[in-house]
Amino acid sequence: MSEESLSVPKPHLIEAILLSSARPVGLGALSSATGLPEEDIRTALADLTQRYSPENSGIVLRNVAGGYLLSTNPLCAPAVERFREDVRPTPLSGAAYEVLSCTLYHGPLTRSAISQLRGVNSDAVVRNLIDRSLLAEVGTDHAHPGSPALLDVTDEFFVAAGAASREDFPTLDSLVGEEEIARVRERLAQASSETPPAEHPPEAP
Amino acid sequence: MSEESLSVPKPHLIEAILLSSARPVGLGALSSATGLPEEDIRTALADLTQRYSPENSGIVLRNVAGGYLLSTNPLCAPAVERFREDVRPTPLSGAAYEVLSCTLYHGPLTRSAISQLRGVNSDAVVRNLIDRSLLAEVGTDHAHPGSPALLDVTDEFFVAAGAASREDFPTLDSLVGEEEIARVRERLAQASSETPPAEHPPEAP
Amino acid sequence: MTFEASGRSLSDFTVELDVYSGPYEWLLALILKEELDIFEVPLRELVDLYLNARNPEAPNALERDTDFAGSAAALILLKSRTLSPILESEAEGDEETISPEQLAERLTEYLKIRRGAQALRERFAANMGHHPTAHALPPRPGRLRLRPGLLSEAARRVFSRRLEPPVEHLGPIIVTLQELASVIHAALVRGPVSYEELVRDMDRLNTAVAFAAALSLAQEGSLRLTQAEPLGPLTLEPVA
Repeated sequence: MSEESLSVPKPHLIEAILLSSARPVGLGALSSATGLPEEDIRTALADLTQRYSPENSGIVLRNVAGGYLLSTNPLCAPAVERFREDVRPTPLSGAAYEVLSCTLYHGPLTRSAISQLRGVNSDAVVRNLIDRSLLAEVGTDHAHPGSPALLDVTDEFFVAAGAASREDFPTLDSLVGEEEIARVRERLAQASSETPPAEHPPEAP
Repeated sequence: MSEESLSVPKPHLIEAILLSSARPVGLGALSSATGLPEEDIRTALADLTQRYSPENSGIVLRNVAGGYLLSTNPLCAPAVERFREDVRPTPLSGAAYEVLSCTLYHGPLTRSAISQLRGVNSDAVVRNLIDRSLLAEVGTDHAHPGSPALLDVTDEFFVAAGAASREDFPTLDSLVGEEEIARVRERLAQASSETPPAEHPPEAP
Repeated sequence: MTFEASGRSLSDFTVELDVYSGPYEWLLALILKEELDIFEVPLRELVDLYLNARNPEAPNALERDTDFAGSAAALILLKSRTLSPILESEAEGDEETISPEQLAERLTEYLKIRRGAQALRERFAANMGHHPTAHALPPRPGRLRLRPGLLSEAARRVFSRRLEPPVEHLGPIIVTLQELASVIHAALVRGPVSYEELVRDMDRLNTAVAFAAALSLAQEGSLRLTQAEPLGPLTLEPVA
């Protein structure tokens, strides 16, 4: 049993995991993440179902698709919808723009090719962009060990950029010199000939 | 007043909205989405702060970056991170914290002002902090030749620091005691009396 | 000149020298700001102090060694540059004169910034375990606007970035400092190294500065240069 599960009340651990998951979480996954036997998880979930019932809370715990999921109480839907209407989308970070531009000009690409192009591990940024529907997995790179997924920009991306297609963006050679383009090609060739590079310098200032 | 706010307890509406936002939500936004006066929102938030306190729940309500945000309780972090198979972002370097400290206490300011305060060129560190969305360009310093960009800390910074606003940090003057300042002066006086005047550029022998 | 390449693993290393006593990092700051004369800093003594304080068992021993070697290399280079003013001809005219009062002022300011940084580090660590809700609603489709200008800017940035550490802004000498750090580190840790071997993959500038640094180190007594015959191979040996 892990250390923290000794001191933290069991339902707390489960609440926290459920908050951090947008998808239903099964008993097995809850048990392995918390280090608690499924029996304990069941008991804790019974507590939580009470706490997060439609009568008691604006957040409800539902048992769906073989797992447990927190979601908003349907009674609160109008307020949530109004909130969604008002809210301004979070602007993208500089790193996110870089990943998008890599994919726009050289996509479809694997995650490791993106990291290779940027020179830093970009997996977290990629995940965020997938969550925001600006990138999507469009296939697999069978030439590579492990057949990693290939990513490309989405229709949502073109809409957000106010563009109809790739042709609407400035060409690569209008942005950087020949020498740079050659270097980038080389890097990409390297990325596809090598096994996925794990040795990227971490992205730390 | 909107329909649902008649039947649904006020804290429930706020809970539901907070569940659906990964960014802190301000009083104004909560008020406009729920149709409730800010006074009521404040009361409801006080209830919720109790309900979602680190002692009572695996989900905590934080007042950060000028708004309210639901997050996992740090005590549950090991279980959450095991579940998400997350790699924690690379920790920031000492240099990065210094740049953030300069910007927090003296910002908005230009890159060269940061470098001047620290005594070393800080451009690379600044770029990384912008990539990590902890710093952002917020304007230009027209008083200076070339109108350099002005940098300031971002909402993400306040969230990462768990601070509601600048007022949440100790003042600069409280960080170093009078005796310490006196000691610096003493050391310098010593150094300048024991060494040939350091004001002159070093001369080659 | 910069010590940016060094981490902050040496934050608890303090030194007691005639000209200065206090945190090593402050000493570096003082020298950088040319507020302490590099000639007044006995580099050899500094190396001895470090070696005495060194704890090879510490979990970050390697990082500390590398940081120290990096900053010591920088100091040596600085000293050698100061010795040969031909390399640096701009040291005249706009040199700022600073009164001890102003100096104290600036250092106090810097100390505050550092304390602020330490406090920030603690706050960030304490808040690290907060993960936000994953149930955020995506904004309505079409609400997000990407700025095409920023996309082009990002493309320019990525595709013209060299994969080496980004040091363009530091000037060519800095590359050398990082190389020097490892050069000196290797010399200190692994025993004798031939100069030819050290500089095999370096360009002319790096080779030249590495040579200057080796000479300077030898002059300091931190290493020995041996050459069996005139124009023969040159070997760098650590001093026992």
